[in-house]
Amino acid sequence: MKQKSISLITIVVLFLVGLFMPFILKQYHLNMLTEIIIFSLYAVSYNLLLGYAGLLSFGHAAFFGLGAFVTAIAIIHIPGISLWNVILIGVAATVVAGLILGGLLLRHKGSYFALLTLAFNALFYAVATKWHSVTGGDDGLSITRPNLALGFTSIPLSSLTTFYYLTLVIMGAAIVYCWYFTNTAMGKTVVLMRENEDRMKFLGYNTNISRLILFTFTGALAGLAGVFYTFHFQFVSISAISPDMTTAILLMVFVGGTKIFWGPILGVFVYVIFQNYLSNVTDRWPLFMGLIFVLMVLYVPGGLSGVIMNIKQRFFGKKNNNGDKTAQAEEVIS
Amino acid sequence: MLEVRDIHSYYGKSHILHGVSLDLKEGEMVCLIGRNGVGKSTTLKSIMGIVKPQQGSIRFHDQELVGLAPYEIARLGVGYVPEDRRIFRSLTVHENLLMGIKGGKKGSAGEGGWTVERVYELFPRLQERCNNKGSHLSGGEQQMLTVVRTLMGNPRLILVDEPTEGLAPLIVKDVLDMLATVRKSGVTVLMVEQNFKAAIKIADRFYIMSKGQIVFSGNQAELLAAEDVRKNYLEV
Amino acid sequence: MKKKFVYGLCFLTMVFMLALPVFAVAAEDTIKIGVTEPLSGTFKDIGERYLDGAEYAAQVINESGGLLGKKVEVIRIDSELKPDVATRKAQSLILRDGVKFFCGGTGSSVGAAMEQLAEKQNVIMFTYGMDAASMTGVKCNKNFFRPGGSTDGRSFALAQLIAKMKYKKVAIIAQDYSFGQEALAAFKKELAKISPNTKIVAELYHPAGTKDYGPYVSQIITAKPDVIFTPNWGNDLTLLLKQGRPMGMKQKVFSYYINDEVTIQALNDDKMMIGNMGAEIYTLSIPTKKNEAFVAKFYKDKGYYPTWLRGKAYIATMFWAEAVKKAGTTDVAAVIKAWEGLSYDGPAGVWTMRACDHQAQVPYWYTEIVAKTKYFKHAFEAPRGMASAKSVEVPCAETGCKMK
Amino acid sequence: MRNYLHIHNIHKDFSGLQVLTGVEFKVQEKERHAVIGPNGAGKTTLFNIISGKFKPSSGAILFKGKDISGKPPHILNRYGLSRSFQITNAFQELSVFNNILAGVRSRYGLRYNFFKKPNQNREICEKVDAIIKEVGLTDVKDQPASSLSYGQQRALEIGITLSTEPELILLDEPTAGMTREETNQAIKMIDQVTAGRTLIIIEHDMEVVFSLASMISVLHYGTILVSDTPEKIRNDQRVKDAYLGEG
Amino acid sequence: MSDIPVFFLHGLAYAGLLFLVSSGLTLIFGMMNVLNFAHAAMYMVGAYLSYTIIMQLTGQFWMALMICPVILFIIGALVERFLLRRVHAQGHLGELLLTFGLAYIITELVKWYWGNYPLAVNVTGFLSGSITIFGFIYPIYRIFVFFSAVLVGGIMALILYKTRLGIILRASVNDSEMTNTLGVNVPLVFMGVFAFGTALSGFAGVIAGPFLSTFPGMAQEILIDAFVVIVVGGFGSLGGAVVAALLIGQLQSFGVLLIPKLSVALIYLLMAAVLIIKPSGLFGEES
Repeated sequence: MKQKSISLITIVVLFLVGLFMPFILKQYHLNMLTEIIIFSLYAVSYNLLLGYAGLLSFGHAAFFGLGAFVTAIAIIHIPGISLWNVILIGVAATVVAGLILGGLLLRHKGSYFALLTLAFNALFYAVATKWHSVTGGDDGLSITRPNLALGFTSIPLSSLTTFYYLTLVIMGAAIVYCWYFTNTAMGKTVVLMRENEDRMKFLGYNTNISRLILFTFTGALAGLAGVFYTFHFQFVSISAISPDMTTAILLMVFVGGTKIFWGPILGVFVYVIFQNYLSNVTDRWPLFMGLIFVLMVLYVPGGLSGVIMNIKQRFFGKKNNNGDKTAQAEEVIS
Repeated sequence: MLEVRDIHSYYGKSHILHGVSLDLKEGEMVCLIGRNGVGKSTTLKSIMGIVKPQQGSIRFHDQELVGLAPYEIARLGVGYVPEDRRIFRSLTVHENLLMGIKGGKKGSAGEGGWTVERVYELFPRLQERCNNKGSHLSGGEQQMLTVVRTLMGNPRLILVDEPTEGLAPLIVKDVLDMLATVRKSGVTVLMVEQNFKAAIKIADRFYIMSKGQIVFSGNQAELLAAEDVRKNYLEV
Repeated sequence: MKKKFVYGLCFLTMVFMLALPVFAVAAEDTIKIGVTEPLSGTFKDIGERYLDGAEYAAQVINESGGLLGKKVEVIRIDSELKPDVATRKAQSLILRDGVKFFCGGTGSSVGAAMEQLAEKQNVIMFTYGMDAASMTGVKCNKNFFRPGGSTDGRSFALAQLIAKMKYKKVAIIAQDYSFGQEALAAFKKELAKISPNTKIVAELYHPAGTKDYGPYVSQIITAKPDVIFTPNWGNDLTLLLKQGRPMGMKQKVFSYYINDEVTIQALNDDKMMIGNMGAEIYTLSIPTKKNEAFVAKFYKDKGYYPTWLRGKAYIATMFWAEAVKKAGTTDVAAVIKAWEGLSYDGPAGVWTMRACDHQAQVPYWYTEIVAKTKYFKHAFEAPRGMASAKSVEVPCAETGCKMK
Repeated sequence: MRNYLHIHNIHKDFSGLQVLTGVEFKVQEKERHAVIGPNGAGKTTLFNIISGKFKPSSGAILFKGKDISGKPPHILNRYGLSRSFQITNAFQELSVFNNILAGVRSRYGLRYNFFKKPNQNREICEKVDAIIKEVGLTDVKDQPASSLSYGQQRALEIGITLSTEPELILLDEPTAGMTREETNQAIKMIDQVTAGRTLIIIEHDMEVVFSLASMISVLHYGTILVSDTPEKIRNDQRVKDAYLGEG
Repeated sequence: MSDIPVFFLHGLAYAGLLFLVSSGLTLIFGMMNVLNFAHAAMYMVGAYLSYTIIMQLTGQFWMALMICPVILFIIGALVERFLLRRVHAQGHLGELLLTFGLAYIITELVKWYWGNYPLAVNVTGFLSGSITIFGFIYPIYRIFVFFSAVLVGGIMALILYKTRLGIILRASVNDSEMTNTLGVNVPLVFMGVFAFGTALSGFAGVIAGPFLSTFPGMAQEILIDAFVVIVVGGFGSLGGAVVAALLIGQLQSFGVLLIPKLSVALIYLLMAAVLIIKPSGLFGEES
């Protein structure tokens, strides 16, 4: 109970801090923060798949990009469409794609699953590139954000600040829900399946359906992030659906750490900021990216959040005779 | 030739062997018996280096085995026949046999060692099926193949884990006959067996295990005499 | 307790990260121009050559006392050839440093995104290398300028050349994306108009980055054309020639960027190149006094030649500087106004910025690849005349541009 | 009397290798039925078929008159079957509480819910605690399964099996590898926790078998040698031969 | 359509190249269950090395064909021994991420050392010529690409099915622990497999140089195609890779001729179709 109220307070405080950001930050930083919030949802959704369910997908950008493209296409082809309907259509499209792809690919596991998701991501990318009349192909599509209809009034979203608030509320709510989700029956089921799928079957769980539901759910969340990505840039290009976008999220989640819920969010912060600065400093940033990757796999497989947890444990931790591993696993589970 | 002294082995966190010690002399056939889950297979795996004992020593011809990799132990002349007939399923019978030959030495055949020809001579059934895939063999044939595959490396000691498990009575006899043949050729045998009646006929000495420890050691007569031991650890 | 700490740390990190750039040293008063090019990845070499031209222009301006008394400062932006990356970085520069001018030459997708951004943020974006006609056509806006060529102009110039040389059968092949399609469409349109007897015997589209041109080359050979027209560039041009020539594709190739020294070097076989022709807005061999002076000075300063990419970026940046000079201020609206209708007489002839679509009206210089030139050891271009700006002009009404 | 569970002529072969060759026996409701037999006789394979892990090559399993052979495990579990494993098959990184919770909430239909938190349902939590108490793990309920002693792990295994409140329980060598003392405790515990339910048990330890079972079937080389009461089995010569070998 | 045989030849040549690139990848995937993202980067190293050897040092194409695989063999062995083996305990995720990071590093190092320009690797003599088949001029090098693939495939099949080494390899895949107890140094075998797979990528790189071009994007371009070959052919199946490469080669060639509008998506459509009909790929074993 105590834990619960602390979490609640933290969320409220973070939200209030978020509300004040436009008064504190310059436009430039607010812009970056908006992007970070959007990518945070994308990363959190990916981590539900990777960290919680143990499914290594190389095709998450297919959902992100689908959400992004459907948004742009809907706004362009359905005049006067409301913001809510755009979001609805974007998410619905990813749900359908998730069910189809999941049905097709989830029959495989491990590195074969990874390979297949990559190949299908490439397929989506090829379609987006080729289907010029709908997706704009290489040129991409550009849009203007629809107004935010609230029944009694309609707020234009053209200014960064109003859009920031919308992002904060919707992406924030989605992220908070994801956090809540990890404690729900389904959230726990997913972790238990990763631990011991065989036993779950004998306890009355249909593990195939569970995995499909989770795959679709995380796809839909990525799609939602994609919708906001398009809103944010007011532009969508094939890079949103390219395997590079999966690479990016993989890097963010991995750098942040997959073992802890907020790990990927930390990863997004570090990545977005790091990339912005690193690419100003050196043209050889892919080399550094690769080095970070390899060194982390070798020496810090728990990611930055893992390091922080370890330091915390060492200096502030209660005596814990079960060792780090258990503590971290329980963090994911509890 | 083999001295096992007070080994302790673990599977993950569970402590399986609580100080097992046993000895084998050159040319002996020794049988390790006991109920399920008492650590018989683990003992063999510890000798072979598949499970690393965390304590104790295993000496083979005065060479310490603890800490060596299985292939190094194999090269010293120890053969291992696992319990669940782990033949290479996608290899043919002939290829399975070739796998047994160590380091490409086509055979120390000159000194009466095992060669493919000799195996086929002794076990014509394998020759008949030499081009079949391993997975197409019957249980008995698979078991035979597992044993002779190990023999192809001309080991001085073989560790055999439940060779008759799950085999029909007739085939059990074949397999035991074969082990007797092997033993006659001068190879020392350490065998794990549940089939008490079968074991008592062919082995020289017996160790009975219970809960990760040796609880009895003796020859045929001693074992038959020790009614209470049998009652406690083996029978209905 | 645990969670509280964790969130607290998360928050602190966030604040710290966001605060970091605040401490960045504010630069002195300069006119900043952001050059958006791929400076990493596969197209790094193209981006770097464009950047080199733009930086040289800034150097020349600064040597002669700067622009409006201020120094021009080039800010390099690695677009990674991704529109979202380019716009994100550009947006940062706009919001943080107040940068008002951007340019770039690589990637029509990056261009389209930058064009949008320019309008939304009210800054100026100009391009010297993104040639898709639609950028100053249906997609045009007042904040976007093209002091450079377009697919329309190039295709018109080459169609006129082919008509003039009286070829009767042409095979055309292009990359299957908007740039390639626009290029072929314009070529066919012009050819049908000026030389109705010339037949298109093969029309092929291939994915950008095709590895095996065999199947395409075979279709070209079967069609038995007199010449081949292609807007392909980079590796797509190299491979077409490299794989096509040994298969008996002997025809002259008319291409947009035939004078790319890197393509010629990548082939490393002059025979495959000699005789091919192209049309460019700037080439090293333009036989004018102004160009000769420019080339000589550049060579003296840098130790190498200002080949096409460098030259185009240089001239376009100089043109922009003229507009700023004319406006007398860096105010965006004033510069837009000043640039409209402005002419610049540079190394590549007179360029005039048309007000209706912000497309510069420029002459196209024909070149042919010959075995020996004074510039390189390998085969390189020789001048073969010029198509005047007037002759390739697309009337304002036909561009599809509706400038607000 | 209607047969509660009827294993009818089950055959199973693995790529040509015959493991079960016509297994036939019946279990009545509330019966405690032990399946014994020498190693390799096919006991675990039989278990895997009854619990849905494998499909039989032929034959039928009638549970309350309905053929359930070849149904996936999660469906069988919902019919009221639950099995334990020979090697402890728990969620090693999770606490004892969460291990048991997994089954209990499945019983309560809280499997895929996106909104409800299972550990905030009082009824479920009480049920979990009750099961933990039954198997005697209350003291260690917050410890991860991997840190338990061997005996405790086996108890947890039974606890997980019970957690879906099955009416038919299949126990695969519940006391394998336990010390004598642990075994005696386990017998007592199993006796208590399965009271009023139907039980099928595979066991080597004859003490366990005779103290728990009301019926015994002897599986030998893939068929049932004999199926009878413990007294009769104890004196059956065929059974003695099967156990001591006949080579 | 008198030119159909020529299109068939094009299909063969491209299939040859695809097989050369994917054979090493399949080998490593099939034997070690490691999806090697760095494979294409190694292929790039092979191509750039061959530039140095052919254009700068010796002028001998054959020399590059012999030396490059050896150098890559050594690189592969080092990578396996000092990097891959250390993350093996982390499971697939660790291995995938490691090779993924390596791909970044290697690609960037290559660009750093050799520059960001496309480089020309030319063959001279016999291989640079053309012959006339079916009334068409056809470059000998394309035929050479196909026959190198046949040769590599043949040698691999010979090793796998006719030598003791092959028996050991197949046995290690079946049951590495058992193989170990029979006296085979299994870790060394896996190191060898990885090194050999890497050497194959280097060989492919040398062959690809004069056919395609040696340029900074070459790794990226080929990787997905090679992955599709594996997916279509089936999990780690060498025979599957042969068939898949031939299928995709012909599909590309005739696809361009018959349905040009779809040519870019054809191989993905093939992949999707195969996955729907047979999820484990054409020659993959059911999992």
